[in-house]
Amino acid sequence: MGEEVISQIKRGHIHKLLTMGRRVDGRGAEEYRPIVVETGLIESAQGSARVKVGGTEVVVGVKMDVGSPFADTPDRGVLTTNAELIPLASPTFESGPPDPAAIELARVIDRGIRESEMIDLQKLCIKHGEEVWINFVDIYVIDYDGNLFDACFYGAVAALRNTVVPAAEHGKGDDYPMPLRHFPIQTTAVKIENSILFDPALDEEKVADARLTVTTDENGDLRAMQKGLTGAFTLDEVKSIMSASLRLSKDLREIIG
Amino acid sequence: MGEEVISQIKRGHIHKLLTMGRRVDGRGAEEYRPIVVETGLIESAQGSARVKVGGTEVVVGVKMDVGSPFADTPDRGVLTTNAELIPLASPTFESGPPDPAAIELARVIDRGIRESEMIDLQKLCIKHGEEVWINFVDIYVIDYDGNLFDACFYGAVAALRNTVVPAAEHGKGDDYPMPLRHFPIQTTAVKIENSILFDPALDEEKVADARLTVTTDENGDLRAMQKGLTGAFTLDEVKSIMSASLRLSKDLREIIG
Amino acid sequence: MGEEVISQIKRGHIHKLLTMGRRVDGRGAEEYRPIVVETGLIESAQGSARVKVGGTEVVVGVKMDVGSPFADTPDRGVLTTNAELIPLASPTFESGPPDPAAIELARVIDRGIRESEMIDLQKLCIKHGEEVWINFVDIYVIDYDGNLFDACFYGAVAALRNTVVPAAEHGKGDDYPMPLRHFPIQTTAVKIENSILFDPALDEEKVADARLTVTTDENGDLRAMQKGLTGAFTLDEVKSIMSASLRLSKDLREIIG
Amino acid sequence: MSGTPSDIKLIDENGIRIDGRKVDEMRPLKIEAGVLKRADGSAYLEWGKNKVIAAVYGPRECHPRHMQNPAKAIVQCKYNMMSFSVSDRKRPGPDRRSIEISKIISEALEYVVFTENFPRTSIDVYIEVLQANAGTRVAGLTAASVALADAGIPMKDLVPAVAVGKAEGQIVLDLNKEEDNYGSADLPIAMIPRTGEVLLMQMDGHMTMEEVDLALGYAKKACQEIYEVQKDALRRRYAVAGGAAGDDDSSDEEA
Amino acid sequence: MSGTPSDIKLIDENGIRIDGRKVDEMRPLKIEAGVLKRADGSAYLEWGKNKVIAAVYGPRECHPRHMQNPAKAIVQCKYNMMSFSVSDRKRPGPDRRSIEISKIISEALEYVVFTENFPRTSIDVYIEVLQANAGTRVAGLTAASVALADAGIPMKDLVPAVAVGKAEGQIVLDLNKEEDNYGSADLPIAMIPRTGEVLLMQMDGHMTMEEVDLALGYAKKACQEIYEVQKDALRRRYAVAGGAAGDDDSSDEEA
Amino acid sequence: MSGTPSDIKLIDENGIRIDGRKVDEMRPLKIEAGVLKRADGSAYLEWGKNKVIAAVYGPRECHPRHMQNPAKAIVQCKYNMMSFSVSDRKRPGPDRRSIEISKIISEALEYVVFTENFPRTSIDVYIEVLQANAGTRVAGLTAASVALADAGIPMKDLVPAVAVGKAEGQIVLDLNKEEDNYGSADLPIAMIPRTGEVLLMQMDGHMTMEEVDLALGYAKKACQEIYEVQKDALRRRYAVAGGAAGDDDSSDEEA
Repeated sequence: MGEEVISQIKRGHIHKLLTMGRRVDGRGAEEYRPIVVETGLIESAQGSARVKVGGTEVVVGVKMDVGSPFADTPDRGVLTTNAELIPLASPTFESGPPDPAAIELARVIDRGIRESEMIDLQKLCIKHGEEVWINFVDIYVIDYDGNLFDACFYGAVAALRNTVVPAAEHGKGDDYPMPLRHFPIQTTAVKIENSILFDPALDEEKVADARLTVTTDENGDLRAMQKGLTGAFTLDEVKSIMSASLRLSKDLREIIG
Repeated sequence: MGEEVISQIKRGHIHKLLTMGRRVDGRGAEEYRPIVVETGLIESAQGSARVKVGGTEVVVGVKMDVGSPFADTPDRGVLTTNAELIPLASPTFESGPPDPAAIELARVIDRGIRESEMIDLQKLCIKHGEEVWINFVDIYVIDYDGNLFDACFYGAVAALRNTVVPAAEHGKGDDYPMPLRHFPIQTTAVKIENSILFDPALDEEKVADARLTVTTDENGDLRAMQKGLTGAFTLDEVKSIMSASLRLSKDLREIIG
Repeated sequence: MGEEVISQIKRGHIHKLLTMGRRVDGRGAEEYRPIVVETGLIESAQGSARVKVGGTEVVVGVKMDVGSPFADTPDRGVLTTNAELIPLASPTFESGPPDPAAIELARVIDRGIRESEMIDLQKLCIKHGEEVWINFVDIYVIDYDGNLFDACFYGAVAALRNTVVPAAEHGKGDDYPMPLRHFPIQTTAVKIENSILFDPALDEEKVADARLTVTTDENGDLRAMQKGLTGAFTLDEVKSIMSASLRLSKDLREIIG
Repeated sequence: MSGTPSDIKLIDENGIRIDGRKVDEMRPLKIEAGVLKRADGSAYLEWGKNKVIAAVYGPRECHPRHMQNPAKAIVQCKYNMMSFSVSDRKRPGPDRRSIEISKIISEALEYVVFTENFPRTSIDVYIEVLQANAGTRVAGLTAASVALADAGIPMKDLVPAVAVGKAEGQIVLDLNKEEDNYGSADLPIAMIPRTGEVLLMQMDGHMTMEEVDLALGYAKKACQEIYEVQKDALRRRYAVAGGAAGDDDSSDEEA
Repeated sequence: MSGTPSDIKLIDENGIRIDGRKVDEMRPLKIEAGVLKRADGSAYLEWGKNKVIAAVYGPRECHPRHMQNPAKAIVQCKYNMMSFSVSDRKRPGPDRRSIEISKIISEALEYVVFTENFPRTSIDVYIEVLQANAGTRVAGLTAASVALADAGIPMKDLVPAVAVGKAEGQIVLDLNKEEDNYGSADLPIAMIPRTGEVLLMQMDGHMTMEEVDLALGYAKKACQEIYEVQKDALRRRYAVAGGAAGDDDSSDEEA
Repeated sequence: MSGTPSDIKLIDENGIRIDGRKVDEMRPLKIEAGVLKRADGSAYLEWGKNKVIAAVYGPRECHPRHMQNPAKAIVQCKYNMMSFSVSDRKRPGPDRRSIEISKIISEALEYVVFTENFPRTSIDVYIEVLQANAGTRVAGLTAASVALADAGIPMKDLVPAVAVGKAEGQIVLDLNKEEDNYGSADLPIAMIPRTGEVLLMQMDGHMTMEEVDLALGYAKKACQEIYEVQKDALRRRYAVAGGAAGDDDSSDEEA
């Protein structure tokens, strides 16, 4: 109850500022917090990245192994994406298997990478129908201050771009860089009352009505979307967020790449 | 507490009627509620049935796949029976893995089918010790109004009688009907005070002291039994239920077949 | 709260006695309770033992099967140790998968056996890199009256010494006794205030500050140690417990062997 | 959207799809409300080869308790595919896909329920897919909002939903299984026709901005159609004996 | 009852079974009450090659709480086979078989306990099978009711139980492992000798109605025998120092 | 301590280890306190190739509730290896090894926290290993006690920890991965330098009593060194703007 009241007050404050075109931390509606990307920090992984988006921080490792392809894609490597919301990162995260929020998060990141055809999975086939490279993209959130969707996505993309296929140690020839076809960028916007803002900080996220995550490629095409939360967007809002996402993606691609 | 009192009152009412030879819904003691059987409704299954026994309704699908036999039965197909008491069917069913009641139910249905030798499992051997047909009989209860044991059994039997072995799609020759040897029928009776009645409706089931499920084949032989609940039967009651079950099985076999 | 108070009173009593050099049940500080060992009681196991240490009782069975070695030890049999704190043994044990206490217990027993090289795992290799003997040492506590660490260890050691490799039934030649290299003995001491005592009974265990388990071999060398509980030992205490353990191990080896 | 190259021609030279439909044509849709005895509300839906049952229980005590909201009801949907509803038997119990779908359907439904009327309670929605043939999440959501209405839960509006996508380079309405498997984009969406509000939306695959525009247009029109079928199901359910009962056969199929 | 054809001759031409028994003869049965220190009541049983321990705790607080009955105690039995009790190692933890057995044993025991004396509590019964050789569920139930009595739980009566079955076309009492594996029917049953009440009964296999009649007759007689062994175990347990203690060796074995 | 014979020469004829260290020399150790925003206290540690983060939350309400102690706080540590921290990917979630390590670290930390100040609460310590290279449990414990101090939890003292062991017949300080894999003994230990109290100790492998003596001597000296690095991390964390901040680079590496 007390918490509800505080939340209402915060919401009122955030909303009031937004009607004046301002955000709590002084950013513009489409402005991201500072993004810091460090790659290659985990020697035991084939690729890794540590990404900060404002106060949110994630560590991503890519492990590759040789395994069997799925029966319906005998000529392609396998991609598995997992997100762990470990209790180290937030007082609200609990131990245990991924909850629905973590599962949605991992699946959205996975679709963004998969549907954008970022990885050339066909080049990760070793022997048709028998041996392919299995990619485990494991995302650990270590500090949660809002907008996990984007922080995790940037972490995964940066780690994959940092990845070297460990062919030599598996007796499959020389190591080579992860074969990449596209460079997807994702943005996330939320709606609070009638305002739309990107890269929500934790306080904004807590009072948001609806969320829209949009993934585009370097050609400006759409690759994935996910609407979330219990609020609604109008079709116009959806379209305007898609356009803004495309605009923002150019700078973001510079930062992550 | 309130619930206990109501239960006692209901029990008194049901019992009083029974002493006058009547049941709450006007049936005779050995009379089943109307049974409706629909088969073949699920195209994605090799066999299927939707069975109503009064207000109780179940959907059963049979899926067949090629797999390995058990080591101790190298020349026989494999039968796996599962019952899901999904929360859609009743306010008292909960999400999650099968509870003891669902496990007992599935195992009783399984034994009724297995011990009656309904399926000719030896005809489901493809290659001795290597390849056999695996049968998954999956029972979903979608409306629970008493006597799940019989409704699920009739659903499973009807679905199996509807099943076509998908040999062609597995490159094992032409499709053929599920090889059947026997046609078991099961009945379930409960005891309330000193009255015995068959096909208990939900309200009767709730106040029942003891339950006896009896499976017989078309030759009048016994194939399986299961006594349940915390009450007791006398040996005479057991024998009289067995006889009544055999009497009832003829009509029931007509309806299910 | 009530329980806390009682615990404080018990602790006071136990401690007071200890300052006078006495234990609740009249034993000396380094004196074990009577140990009873019965072996070979389980015909369905390849080796078995039932061991009592005072009121604590455990049943251990060793099952052996043929399986694959671990990739990093292609020439060695596999040892798996499991401890079950079943609710039959104590009002404080609960159903369900092993809790941290049971896991620590099993791992300490396992290390004591493994690190002492009790079993000659290389003699349990059937075919290098392909087939080895898998040993399951399953420990069931059936009566819990303190000092599980030692009771379980003695049970495991006695069961292993009773084990016959079932080569004949797997078509691997004649049966032969489990190949053993060493005969480790383990002791467990606890600290209560400033007193050190071995083989703690349940009441002593409940008020203990720190626990030290020490495993030595027949040559007097150290093979494993585990400190537990939230108290501390001084280095001198550690060394003195190690020496006492070695002293005690001779008699214990007689009893267990 | 596995996009596996295939020999299947999803749309022929006359613009006709593999199941005989035009690109902007929906599969036949039938909904029946009030099909279960025990549930507070229920609906059975057939949409092409999809067969779905939805049931509603509540408002009732919220379990687990820590999820209770002192200010309003929560909507907890569980979407599930029966083991035999798909080609390869699915092991019973929730997988990651069904957990995600349950979450986004819960969120979409919560928007239309007057949750503040029932603080601390849960409104539980169960969706069971008996047979699956592409579009089960939108079929489930469409059925669920009818079941909510059948349960007498106060709602702003019904929630029709449909999937649009892309196959053979063209935008197509209401993907069938082959288009879902071999097409190049899928965009499930739930939209309230009256307000144009989007309550559920996902997209994966590859579309240009213009194609998304076209797809959203198709979706909007389809949601209006679906909405009529939903209303009709409820009308038939509540038809008074001597009244509108004759409607029954008139509008329960749409093609 | 896998009924696999086999070369094993379960009963010879003289009507003697593989372990030397006649068809209506039980395996040796020994029961000892009060074998564990911590449990409120306990019993150890050897029946042929079966070795079983049963322990009772309670009446005590009922967990989980939602299972509490405000009018009476509930009896919660957990039957478990130790991993090494069978030929192939059984992974620790409950499987579907043991969950079913636990349920029907709980139900049988609940009938004889005066549960209304202990509202809201649980009487917890643990059965551990150390070595299994056919008939462990009836062995467990037989041991459990002795453990309940040893715990001082007020009971209507003890619950003896036995399995009857069919092998080589004949009805046999107290199936051994070979008869259980290669015979054609199994009928475990618990019956109170005094009243003839049946508390547990299962059957699987193939029997005519007449054969069931015969089997039930064998079972009734055997339950009377088992009952005497149960009582004797309790008598020895509570024998006063200078009293009936001399009984100890007289009747603890039955063949 | 798998002790697999190997061609690797862990210590050369000059007494130099595979990574260039002498037998009684530690790997470089760096600790930084206060690295996370949300946690109440945190520390990042690099020790050789080990990379570890520790975070502390609390004192806060204790879950599960039945673990509450009415007289004091409990310390609940969860040690976890990230899936990519080791050569072969580790499936996320606790395994038996990490559960044991979590337990003994919890016990070691509980000794130094003034738990009686915070009855009924939990002090939750999370240790995440980003990269593992032998000695992660002592690295984690070393980082955790800095995180506890960073969280402002009242403590008797910091807890430095180190592993000593045996390789090529010699006692060596601070095992690296090769020595851990192919050496013959491992003895992780946590000791408060001021009092000489041992809070965590395990040993496995093969050592004579005399070798243990030597190993404990090495450990004692190393714990003193580690303790200084811990204190320094906290000093830098709390350095006032115009004060000791210049220290930052002076002592954060030890070799």
